[in-house]
Amino acid sequence: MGGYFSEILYGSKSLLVGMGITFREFFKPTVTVQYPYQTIKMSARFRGHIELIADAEGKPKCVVCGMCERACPSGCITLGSTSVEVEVDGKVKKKKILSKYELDFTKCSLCGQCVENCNFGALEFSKEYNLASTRKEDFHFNLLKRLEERNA
Amino acid sequence: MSAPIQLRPDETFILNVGPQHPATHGVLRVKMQMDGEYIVKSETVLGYVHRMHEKMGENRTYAQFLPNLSRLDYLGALGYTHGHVLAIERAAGIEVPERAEYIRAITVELNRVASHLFWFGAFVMDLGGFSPLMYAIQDREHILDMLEAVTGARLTYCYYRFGGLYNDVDDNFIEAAKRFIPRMRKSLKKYDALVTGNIIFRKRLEGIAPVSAEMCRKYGATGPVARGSGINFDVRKNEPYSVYPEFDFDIPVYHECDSLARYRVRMDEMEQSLRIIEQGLEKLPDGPFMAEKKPKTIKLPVGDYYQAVETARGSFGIRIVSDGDKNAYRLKLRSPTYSNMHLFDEACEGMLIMDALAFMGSLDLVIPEIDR
Amino acid sequence: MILETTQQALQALFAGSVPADGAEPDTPRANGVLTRDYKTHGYHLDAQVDADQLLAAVTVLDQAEFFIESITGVDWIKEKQMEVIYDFSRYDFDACRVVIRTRIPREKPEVPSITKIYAGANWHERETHDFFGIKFAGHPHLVPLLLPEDADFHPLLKDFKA
Amino acid sequence: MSLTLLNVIVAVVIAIAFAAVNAAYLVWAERRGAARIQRRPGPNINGPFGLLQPPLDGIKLMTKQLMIPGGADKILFMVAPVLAMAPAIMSFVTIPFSAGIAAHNMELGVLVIFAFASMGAMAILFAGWGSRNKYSVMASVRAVSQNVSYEIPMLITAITVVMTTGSMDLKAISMAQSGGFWHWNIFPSLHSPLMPISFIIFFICSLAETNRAPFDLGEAESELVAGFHTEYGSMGFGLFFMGEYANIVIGASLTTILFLGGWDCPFGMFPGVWWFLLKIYLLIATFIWIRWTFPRTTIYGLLNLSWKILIPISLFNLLLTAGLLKVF
Repeated sequence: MGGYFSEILYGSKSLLVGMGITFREFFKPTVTVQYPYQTIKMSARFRGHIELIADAEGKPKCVVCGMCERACPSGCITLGSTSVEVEVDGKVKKKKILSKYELDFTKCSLCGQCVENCNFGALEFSKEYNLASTRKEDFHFNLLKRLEERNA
Repeated sequence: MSAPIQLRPDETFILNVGPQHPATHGVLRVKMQMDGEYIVKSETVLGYVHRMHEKMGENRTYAQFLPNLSRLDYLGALGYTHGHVLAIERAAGIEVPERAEYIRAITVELNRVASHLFWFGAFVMDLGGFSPLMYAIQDREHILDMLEAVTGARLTYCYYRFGGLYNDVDDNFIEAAKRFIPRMRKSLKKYDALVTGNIIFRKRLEGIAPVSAEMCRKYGATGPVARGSGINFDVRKNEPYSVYPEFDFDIPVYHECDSLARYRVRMDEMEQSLRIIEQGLEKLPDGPFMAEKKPKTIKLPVGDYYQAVETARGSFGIRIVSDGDKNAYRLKLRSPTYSNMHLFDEACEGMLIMDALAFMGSLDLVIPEIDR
Repeated sequence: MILETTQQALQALFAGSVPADGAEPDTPRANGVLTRDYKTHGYHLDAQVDADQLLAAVTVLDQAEFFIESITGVDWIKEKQMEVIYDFSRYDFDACRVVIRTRIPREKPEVPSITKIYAGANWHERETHDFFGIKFAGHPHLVPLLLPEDADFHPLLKDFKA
Repeated sequence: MSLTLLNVIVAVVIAIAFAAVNAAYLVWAERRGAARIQRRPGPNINGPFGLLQPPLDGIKLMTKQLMIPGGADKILFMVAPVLAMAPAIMSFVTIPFSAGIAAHNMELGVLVIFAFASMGAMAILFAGWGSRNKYSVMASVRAVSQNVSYEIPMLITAITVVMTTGSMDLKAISMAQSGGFWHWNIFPSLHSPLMPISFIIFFICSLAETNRAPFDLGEAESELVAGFHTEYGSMGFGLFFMGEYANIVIGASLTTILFLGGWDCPFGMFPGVWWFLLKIYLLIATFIWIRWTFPRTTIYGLLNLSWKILIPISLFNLLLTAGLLKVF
């Protein structure tokens, strides 16, 4: 019988304690970000999709070694190159120039293996995170074109 | 035992809980044979998010497999990547700098707190209380912000590398982690008063869904499920790995075997994780964060290797059978929830459906991790 | 402590000679119990048994209060063999991980089910059946678990083509 | 004759309008309140403070197609939402908002409200049975056993109040408490010293009768998907929703009249309808506050609470009051 009443008492007390907590929370300021109206800045290390880095002349630093293509677990990078002849120290040398850098972002798992495997520092992570579309073609990025657009 | 369920003329009916059901947290399906609100028999149907990570492990190099690990358990991803890198380091004999191991331990424990917080919120929501979920998410958000600043991702981290880390932590992270600990302790007190002490909550969990220690053993249950059944088992203590022997922390064990015991184990574990983080930040040595001697392409010697780690859900094991190539010949992932969920079928017989769903919540299921 | 007693108990299953401890065995190795270097391999005991010795070996572990970690298969296509690997461990601070493995011919992969001893082997065996097509004789409900209900393919076989 | 008819029509229209506006804006209040408790803003896009949200929600619900699941009992399925809403509106007819404002005052007002309230269980039963869904059936069975077991303590406490007042007329009960808060029934009097406990019992019962958390077992969204209204969409769901909130208003009004002195001012000045509204909205705020604090009870926990705690205590209270009334 004593247990019966002490349980009722304990129960009522616990309920009141809980209500006290939610009451206090009621008057605290909100903590949410009103997303479409407010956005937050991504941290410096945020791993978005990749972008090419331009050298001083605005050309991509990439030398088409293909390390990123091989390192990618999902096979979402396709490279293309044309070879041109350039004169270095009076000698004519063949040099590969990046003609195509396609990223299939639908397959990308944002692991960053490509950036890590790049020995020439030619890739970086984008800070863009508002990527949404109803068509999957929108996620076949032509990074070379994006670089030109950024340069322009 | 899961024998096939057939419709029988004994006034029982089949209830399909899932694959889309609010209590199954994903796409798990449980076929329950019901007698009114009582469960006569239940059969779990898995495989709705099966992605065959093990085959991917055979096709990809060890480094390429790294992002897959974090897709297993999206709530406590770092623990799983930790298991993978430890297995490779063990087999290839790579020495990891101490600083890297400390940072690994700190981030894994932060991730464990985040995972437990989300479980706490989701569990109370399973029981019908919604606000604690929001409070838990607020606290978890601080952890995710910290981890994002370090790893670059919020959930599917790919931070550990064979022989070290992808990147070093900065002072901002250490400051933020130090600020986080007292704030989290305060929140834990709040949760204790708001939820643990609540009479409705206790009445729903006390003595409900007993899982005996023997049953845990037969099913191979680990983690908080086993510790709630009075089994003192935590891979961090039983088979110490990484720098865990350096830390002073306790393994919470409860002997009641009921859902409340499992709940309390996890709540106490958060406090223990905070202790580890605190000590780790204090002891954090200077030095490199990446091993200097490391082969460019990892090839493991012929043989098979096993590594167990304690993740937020229990003992995660990774078995690598190598034939000397740069990718595994066979890669087996032993996921803790797979075994923990297995005992649900037997344990829930004769239970009311609402208790069974509370029990399911107390197992802390992450379906992609069961299905792999 | 538990390591020695388990080793002796498992050793008792093999009346014949046993390869020297710690030596890396040639493949295919002979049946028997080996101790492994925990530091590199991550487990302590490694017992290879015949398929018909399996139940006896698992019973030994059950009596020593081991819990079941996992069951998995390996497809050794070059040797035309399948291997079933059972992992066991204990809820104990005296850590002892035991691996029991058995090799069976690839054309007729069948091993006895251990669900009678460990109820938790049920799903593990179903999963191994899914992925490798290994039959577990005496399993109560050997239907696909992770694969679709009507799956008749075994994706982890080395000659599997999607 | 025609004047009476007009009177009735006007009264019913006002009751419907009051119920509908209350239901719509209580949803808004609930969402805002819940959001504040959880430290987020809640609906704030449509109109100032999101005040246009309820009408927009209403338009959305009304433009949706009404789906009837295959194999459902069409008649019961269609009748149930109406049956959920109609009794709630009917109950408004007899509630006195102040000395002069009541659609139709009845001598047996308490009885009328209880009679209509018990029809709510029927709506849930019809909905659960009619929609041919296992979850719905389980939920409706739960809800009915819950309503039955909570009507008993609720009625017993109401009878205690009726005994001390000597009338079943809601207006008379209110009048008897006028003249300052020390006259209110919530405070212990010579005749019934256990009145505060009666108030708490009545409050708990009205939570349970309206299927509100922590007693929302009929909905139990994490167990039974959405309970008895799993299969309802469009305005069928809308009516259930409005019915729930209309019932909350009824519950709060009844609690106010029986225990908090109706339209009486706590300090004996300016009695009027504003005091009544203030009291019921405070009670409703408490309803919302409770819902967003506690987890749900179990069905057996709920029945245990009723049969083992509320009914014995309320019966004891009834006997004590009866005895004291006889003595003094």
